[in-house]
Amino acid sequence: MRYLPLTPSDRAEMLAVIGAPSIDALFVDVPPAARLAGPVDLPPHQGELEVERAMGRLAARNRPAGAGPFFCGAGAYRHHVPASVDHLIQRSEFLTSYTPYQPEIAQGTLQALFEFQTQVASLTGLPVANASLYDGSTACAEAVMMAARATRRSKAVLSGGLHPHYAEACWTLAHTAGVATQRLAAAVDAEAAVIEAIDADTACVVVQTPNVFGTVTDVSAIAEAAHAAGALLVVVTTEAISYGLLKSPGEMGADIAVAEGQSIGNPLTFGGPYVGLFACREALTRQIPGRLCGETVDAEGKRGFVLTLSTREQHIRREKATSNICTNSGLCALAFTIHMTLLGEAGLRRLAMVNHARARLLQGALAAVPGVEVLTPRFFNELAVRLPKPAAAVVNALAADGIIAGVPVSRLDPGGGMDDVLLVCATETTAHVDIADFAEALTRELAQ
Amino acid sequence: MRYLPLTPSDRAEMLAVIGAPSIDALFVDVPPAARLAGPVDLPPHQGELEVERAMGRLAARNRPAGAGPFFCGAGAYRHHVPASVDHLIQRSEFLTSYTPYQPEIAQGTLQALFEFQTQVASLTGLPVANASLYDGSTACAEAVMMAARATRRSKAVLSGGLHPHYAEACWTLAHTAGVATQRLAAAVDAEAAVIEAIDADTACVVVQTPNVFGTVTDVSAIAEAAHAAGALLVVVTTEAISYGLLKSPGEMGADIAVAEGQSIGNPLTFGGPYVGLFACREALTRQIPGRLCGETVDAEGKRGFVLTLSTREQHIRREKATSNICTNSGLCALAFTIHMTLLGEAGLRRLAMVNHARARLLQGALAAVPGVEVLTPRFFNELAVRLPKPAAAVVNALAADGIIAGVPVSRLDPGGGMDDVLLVCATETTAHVDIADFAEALTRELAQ
Amino acid sequence: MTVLAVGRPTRPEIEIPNQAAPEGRGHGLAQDEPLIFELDGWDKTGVDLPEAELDASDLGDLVRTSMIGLPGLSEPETLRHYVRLSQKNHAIDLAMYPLGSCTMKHNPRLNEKMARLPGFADIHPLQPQSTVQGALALMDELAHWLKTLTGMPAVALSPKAGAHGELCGLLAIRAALEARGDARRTVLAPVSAHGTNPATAAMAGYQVVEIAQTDDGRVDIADLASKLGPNVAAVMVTNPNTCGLFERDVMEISRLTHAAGAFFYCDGANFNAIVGRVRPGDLGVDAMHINLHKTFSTPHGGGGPGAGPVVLSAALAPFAPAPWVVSEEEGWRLIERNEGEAAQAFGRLCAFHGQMGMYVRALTYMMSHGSDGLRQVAEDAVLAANYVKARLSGALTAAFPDGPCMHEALFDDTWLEDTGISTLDVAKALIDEGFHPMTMYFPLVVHGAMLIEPTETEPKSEIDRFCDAVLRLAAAAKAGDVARFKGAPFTAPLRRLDETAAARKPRLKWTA
Amino acid sequence: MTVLAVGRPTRPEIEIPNQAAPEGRGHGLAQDEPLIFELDGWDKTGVDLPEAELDASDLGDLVRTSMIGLPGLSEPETLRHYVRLSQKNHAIDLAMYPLGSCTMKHNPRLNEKMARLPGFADIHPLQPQSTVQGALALMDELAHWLKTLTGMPAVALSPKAGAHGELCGLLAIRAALEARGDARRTVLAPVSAHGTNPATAAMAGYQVVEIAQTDDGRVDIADLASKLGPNVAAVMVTNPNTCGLFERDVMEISRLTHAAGAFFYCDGANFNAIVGRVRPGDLGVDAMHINLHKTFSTPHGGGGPGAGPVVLSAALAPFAPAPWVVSEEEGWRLIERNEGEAAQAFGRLCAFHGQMGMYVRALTYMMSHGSDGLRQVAEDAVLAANYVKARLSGALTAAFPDGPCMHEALFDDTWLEDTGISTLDVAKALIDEGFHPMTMYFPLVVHGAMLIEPTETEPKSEIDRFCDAVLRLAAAAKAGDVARFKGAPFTAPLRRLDETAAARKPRLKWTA
Ligand SMILES: Cc1ncc(COP(=O)(O)O)c(C=O)c1O
Ligand SMILES: Cc1ncc(COP(=O)(O)O)c(C=O)c1O
Repeated sequence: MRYLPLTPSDRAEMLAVIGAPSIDALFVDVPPAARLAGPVDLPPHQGELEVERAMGRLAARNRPAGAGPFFCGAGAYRHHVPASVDHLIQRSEFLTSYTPYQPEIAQGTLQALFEFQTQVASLTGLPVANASLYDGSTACAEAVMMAARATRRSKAVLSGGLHPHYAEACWTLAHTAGVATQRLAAAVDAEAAVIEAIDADTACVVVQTPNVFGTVTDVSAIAEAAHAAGALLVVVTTEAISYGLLKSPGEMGADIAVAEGQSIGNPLTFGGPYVGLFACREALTRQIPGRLCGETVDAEGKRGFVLTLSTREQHIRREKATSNICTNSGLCALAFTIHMTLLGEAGLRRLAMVNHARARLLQGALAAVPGVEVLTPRFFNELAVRLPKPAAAVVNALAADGIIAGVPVSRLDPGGGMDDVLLVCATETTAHVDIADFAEALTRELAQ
Repeated sequence: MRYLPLTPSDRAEMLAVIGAPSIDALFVDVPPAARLAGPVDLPPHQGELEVERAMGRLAARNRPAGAGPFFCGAGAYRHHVPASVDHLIQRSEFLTSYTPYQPEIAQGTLQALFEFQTQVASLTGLPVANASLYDGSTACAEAVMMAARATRRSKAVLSGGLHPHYAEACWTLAHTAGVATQRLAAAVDAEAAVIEAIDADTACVVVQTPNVFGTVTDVSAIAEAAHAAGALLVVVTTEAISYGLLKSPGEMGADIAVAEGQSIGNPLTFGGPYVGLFACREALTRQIPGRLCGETVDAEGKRGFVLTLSTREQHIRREKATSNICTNSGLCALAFTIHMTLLGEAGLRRLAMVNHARARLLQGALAAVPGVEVLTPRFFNELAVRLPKPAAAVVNALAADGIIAGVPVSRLDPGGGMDDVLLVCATETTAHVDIADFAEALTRELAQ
Repeated sequence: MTVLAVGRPTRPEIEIPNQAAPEGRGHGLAQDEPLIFELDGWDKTGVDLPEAELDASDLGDLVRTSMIGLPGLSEPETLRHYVRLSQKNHAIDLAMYPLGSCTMKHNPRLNEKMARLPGFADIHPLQPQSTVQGALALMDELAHWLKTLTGMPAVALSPKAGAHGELCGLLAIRAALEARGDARRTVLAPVSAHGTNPATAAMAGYQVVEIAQTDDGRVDIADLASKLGPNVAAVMVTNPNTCGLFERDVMEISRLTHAAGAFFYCDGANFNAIVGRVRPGDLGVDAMHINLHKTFSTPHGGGGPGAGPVVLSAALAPFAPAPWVVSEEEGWRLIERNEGEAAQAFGRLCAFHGQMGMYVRALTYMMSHGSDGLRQVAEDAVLAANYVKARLSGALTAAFPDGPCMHEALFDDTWLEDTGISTLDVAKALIDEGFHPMTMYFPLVVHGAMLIEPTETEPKSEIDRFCDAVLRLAAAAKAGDVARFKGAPFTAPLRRLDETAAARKPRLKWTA
Repeated sequence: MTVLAVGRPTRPEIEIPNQAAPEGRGHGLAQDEPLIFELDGWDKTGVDLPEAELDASDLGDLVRTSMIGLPGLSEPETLRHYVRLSQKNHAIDLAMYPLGSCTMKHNPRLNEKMARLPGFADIHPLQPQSTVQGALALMDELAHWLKTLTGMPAVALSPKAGAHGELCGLLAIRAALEARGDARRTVLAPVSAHGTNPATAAMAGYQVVEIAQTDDGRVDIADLASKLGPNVAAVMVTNPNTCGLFERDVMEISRLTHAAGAFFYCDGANFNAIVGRVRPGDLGVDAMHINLHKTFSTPHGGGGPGAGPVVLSAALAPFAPAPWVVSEEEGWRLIERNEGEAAQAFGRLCAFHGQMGMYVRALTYMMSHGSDGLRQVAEDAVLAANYVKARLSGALTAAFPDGPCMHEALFDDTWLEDTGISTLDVAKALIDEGFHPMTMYFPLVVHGAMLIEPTETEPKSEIDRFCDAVLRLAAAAKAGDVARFKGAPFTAPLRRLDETAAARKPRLKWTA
């Protein structure tokens, strides 16, 4: 087997040193009844060529986003990732290293994490950021838990504009810990209803902007209302590119900002691995879940970086830890940081503007399709449209024509009575011709 | 422009330090008539996404060998290259370094070249090998020139089994230097005619095995005849995998062995870049063209490697150099060495055997097709078959059916009167079903 | 001296006079590399983008006008920056990385290549299921392998790492108990458990009670029996455990657990030791996470991403969270919502369908090894660890000298007594020998723990080189060469780092 | 002291007592790595292959029975071996690589990605042309860019590197002369020419006569005029020349050359300095090779592969070697044989159609830059070189201080007089500063030449860091700190290597 370097004679020599008669002798502690006599019922080993062919056949049964017009967003976005990003994260030294427990020989990973934290803090407009969580949805759930800990309150108000999957992930984590989640009714402009839900039990208000329907909201008033009630404001963003155009959570008064960082540096990959961004006010630092990288000096006084404040973490604090997270999204965070470094402020701003412009073109094209109503008043790069037919059926019909038309709301939030609403998204990868083809196909489909 | 780091203010500062009023002032030496006022008539710069799309469109207009049944050989072979090979040669330190002129900071490249030379010497059964030439055909031409220098004779006998492109490359280089090339008539078993062509003017005999028709020959008798006449024997191999099964050139008395190394570690890439292997007897060492890497010690006595015997080379010897070659095929040689290291003796032997077996299966399947005559008596992984129709037409017809049937001899050697002969090749990448599909389609085509 | 509770020093004990920094930043092939924020990139970019066709006037004052504060670098500068940084890391690809409990094995590049096929990397989690049949088939196939290897009837794929898997398992247990109206509040776990176990139990709303350990490093069955009761929801045991030992009495553990009406959660982080040789399903396990980034070789990437699928017993299967895949006549179908066949699901763990990128890599790895190769994995991993234990036991003190260990060998710091040298010092000195140190100060059950996991992908020559280095250090320690340890590392990109200073006044981002 | 003819020492001048090798092979992140032949791989393999379905009994004693002698390693061992080796290399991706005449610029990773698309990497040179229309279109497009940028009517793509391109050009000239029955035997070239120029001329059957150089580093026109005559086939001039200077009188050179019935071959290795600003076709050039691996950024890969297309004037175009591509109504057609429209072709340079892999990369690079970006390339490259010249001229001695240079700055060793320090010593000392040395001892026309080419992809900060380092060394040299130079490098993976010993008793392969 090509990955196993020990030869039969190595094995014999090693057994001799150990003083064991056989490999079986090393497994004596296994109850005899549980010792498998031979291989389990799975195919035997295969060469690279054979495996590559089998995987290639599976891959060929999927329709890549890049194969034609494509308009899905709703929490995962197709962007162009520069080739150098993927090249760099495949370097052995980044790819095949562990969490940087020995900082003297992990400065590469640590310095990159310190850069990541600084970038995330700048983007969110908040002073402190951690070294990543699994994804945006788990970051959101962790934010709710942190708010509950920090405020010692036990209710979270979830805006009806929050991505339904995020709301479900919050509920799942919160309810077991006795934190109630009050999920407001889904609506394109759901944020308007948030303030009235805040009460004296409220640990935090969770608001997404751009929200799941694409609506961009200034949450300053919500922040004020939350703070007045002693609650924290958690601002969620699923499309990190929007930071390049929109007011940051911090500027609008957020206490905690969480985001899905996939858009920057990371491919779609059917939903994962992604990277959760997590930032907050300084006072909350010691409540932060997950790893933090900090600056220090070595014995010669040279600057260096280490994992720090680890007394928050499970390996030191065990059941009192701020979270159980251990392995997080290091390499995705690195991809984020490299792509962000390539973009820089100028590049990110321009990229965001191109996204916005393409979405406006898409809006214009769809608005012109008979029977289509654009629902989202102010959007970044995605918006909701109402169709005269169930959206899921339209999506399926267009998929047969080679056009992936977007995400039907029904797929996210079945009970919502929004079966005719479709979420569509445009990015810098959306060509003008894609938009034209989509509008044409949609016109045809709706005419039937 | 994303690859150009200087900013306008950098440029201004630099001009100030130089004391030049403008960039134009740095181009004063260019005759005014030749100074272009603006950009040439070509499109302006484009982003990665746009370029990637344009290149993707071009790539999509080619039919990759891996897309279906594929039987071309004739000097370039489709083999499976392990993923780790391509990963390693893309490491910055290998990919973006120059010829190792400063050995203290190029030991990576140099040690790999030393390993390459040792592997090539082992494979060819000869004591000395160089650090690569451009490809098999230029290596062959260089061998002829070296033989002429070494023997001070001016005729090369080229077997009719030598790949026609190789023969043409030899002629091109040799005739300008006053070395005549006597190209014998093409025939499946052309080696039989070589010995009688040797005379007192003969600097070398060039024989290919497996030859361009796939025929494998024991060239020992030719070696004896050549040596008896004071000539050298050059043995050519276009399929390096065959070294894993067949007697080596050195064992059969070759003075010089040259080969195309593409099969090991390198993709087809429409004919290049490839890697020329070049090995010879020790007495010819100082006549070798191209780079040589040698072992030495550093100032502390530690082993290290350097480019050596450079007094053979153009940068020292100029018009008296053994060749004009400078840049060669370093990275392809590295790919060769890494793949060869993965294979090892056991892997190469097995790989060769699988290739041979698949070709025998192909032979069997084609022999059963009505009207097809197998011409090659003993082959490694390719063979010539005679069809009842012009081979080029059959190839074109099958291509339209998605089967790349092989190389018509007419494409290589138009005047040869072998328009009905087809060269077919099978490797480890040829599946049984490919062979069956081919035989079936050929049967159908020939029946028309 | 500043030390953590576990006795681990956190700042260098030697003080080296603050030397003048060398002029220039480079020497030989090494470069001191500033942060991107110090590289003068305030008006650069490394991307070329088209002009936007329209502006953002429609957004009014929703638009950010303040400076964000992001430096940009041209592509050559960016590449160089991160290549230079990368060279300051140790990696499996450089030398043995015997970090116990982490299973730092070879990461085949074929897996990386497969994960990058556009058919896997460029598909959206919410595009129509008819357009991702290959992806669903792959998830189904991965599930089949995991179920067969563990002998368990179900698997929840979506957890994003081991700890997330633990949470998934405990939430399934909680849901199963609630479904039968049984609100238990306690989880039992041994002291040797990984920190994620108690942390997860707490997150899942449980109180953690510790189970004692026997002198031979296993669960104390009597203690377990005495603590089991109607309030115990689950027993969490790692097997092979974090001392690198197989829980000999695992059948008894599961029997007692089940008899008490509790569930048996097995931490499967160490599955590498038994894959292909032992099926946890045969041991009475109800739930077990599998770190695909350990046993199935998806790369650790300097701290993730991982993936932590959880295999489940029939009793727990109905409570598994969506999404999962079913194979039907018309093709594969993804069950995404907690309704219909998923009506009892305990909730949702994350936004989409888990770590597809890791699934591709893990399945590629599994298919490459096959049933025979995976069995060999366990055998070679165990062989290598016992070999290390045998070679080092003369000089070091094995924590549990009797009987074989599984995939890792645990030593304590008894052998360092009176030397003035700590486990941390030994770890740092190993860096000067060219190796990544073993895991230190974990598990907590032995003093100054050194946990060495060579894995099956180390050649004997490298294991020998490692053992030789440790033995050299042991001799030096016994000879009183304290400076070699206290000053270590001498040859790494940096000398020993001051963790106390970092924590005392945290600087968590760059500021101008 | 052993020196080459050009005055370059080839063995270390200091003798360091042979120290005992350190125990172990690693320290920190560095490993002393043995050869694969020393890694105990005589019965291993890193590939898994199926059983062959049939044997080789049909081949009788054509089969090799002797041992070949190839070690094999498992994949983890192979990966580790070459990753370790790689870290002993300098690279553009690590730091400035100012190797004059070599144009070590940034290599975009997009180019690598495009070259690996199966539609380019997995196509056979002899599959039906109807199945490779995209590849032919790409060659045609590349040809279009090269012709437009040079203002020349034709291009031969197939030469595999610069030297091969020179051969192509001279053979075309030879064929053109022969076609008019004019058998000329001489080629004129300046002393400063790269070694490949005379070597190529000799290979093409010509005698080389040197042209003198003026004090300001250009071709001596009077000398050229005096040597031109009916026996001169071609004048080979590099422009910008190897002293980094533009040949001011290039129009006169071409006029005189043509007047004498000869052809003007221009070595285009330095095209980077003028791309987009000057078209060689406007200067009267008849043939010029373009190193795609210099100006157009295909990576050097530690010594190739490169690609050396040759642009040709109308007079030479008919003699270009096949293959080339023509665009016709039905699509693109590859002319592969020397018949029909290629009947006058001088022959064939290599087996197939040249370096497709490099064509993809170069065209990707060109399209990325566009006409505006390519012009900026030349401007920034020239700016950077003049900046280096300006910054260093105070301390070093510029070989041609008057007027601007083009893309590289040439210094001689006058400034080292009486220091006992050589150009080689300075080069090695630069390694200790973290840089790859400049080109040394080339061109031959100045003593102890140091040729510095920063290229346009170096940020100003890196150029400054380099200049600072050189100035530091200059100060040290003047201060008499000879040890810093003679012992250098101190910080590289190895100390200075003994080239004399290597050449005296060549060991060109490993032996047991
Ligand atoms: C025994 C054990 N359990 C659980 C975990 C947590 O796994 P993860 O890091 O994937 O969350 C680890 C990881 O180090 C471990 O070693
Ligand atoms: C001026 C000059 N001419 C010719 C060459 C030869 O080019 P190549 O190495 O591509 O054969 C070089 C390469 O170093 C050069 O610098």
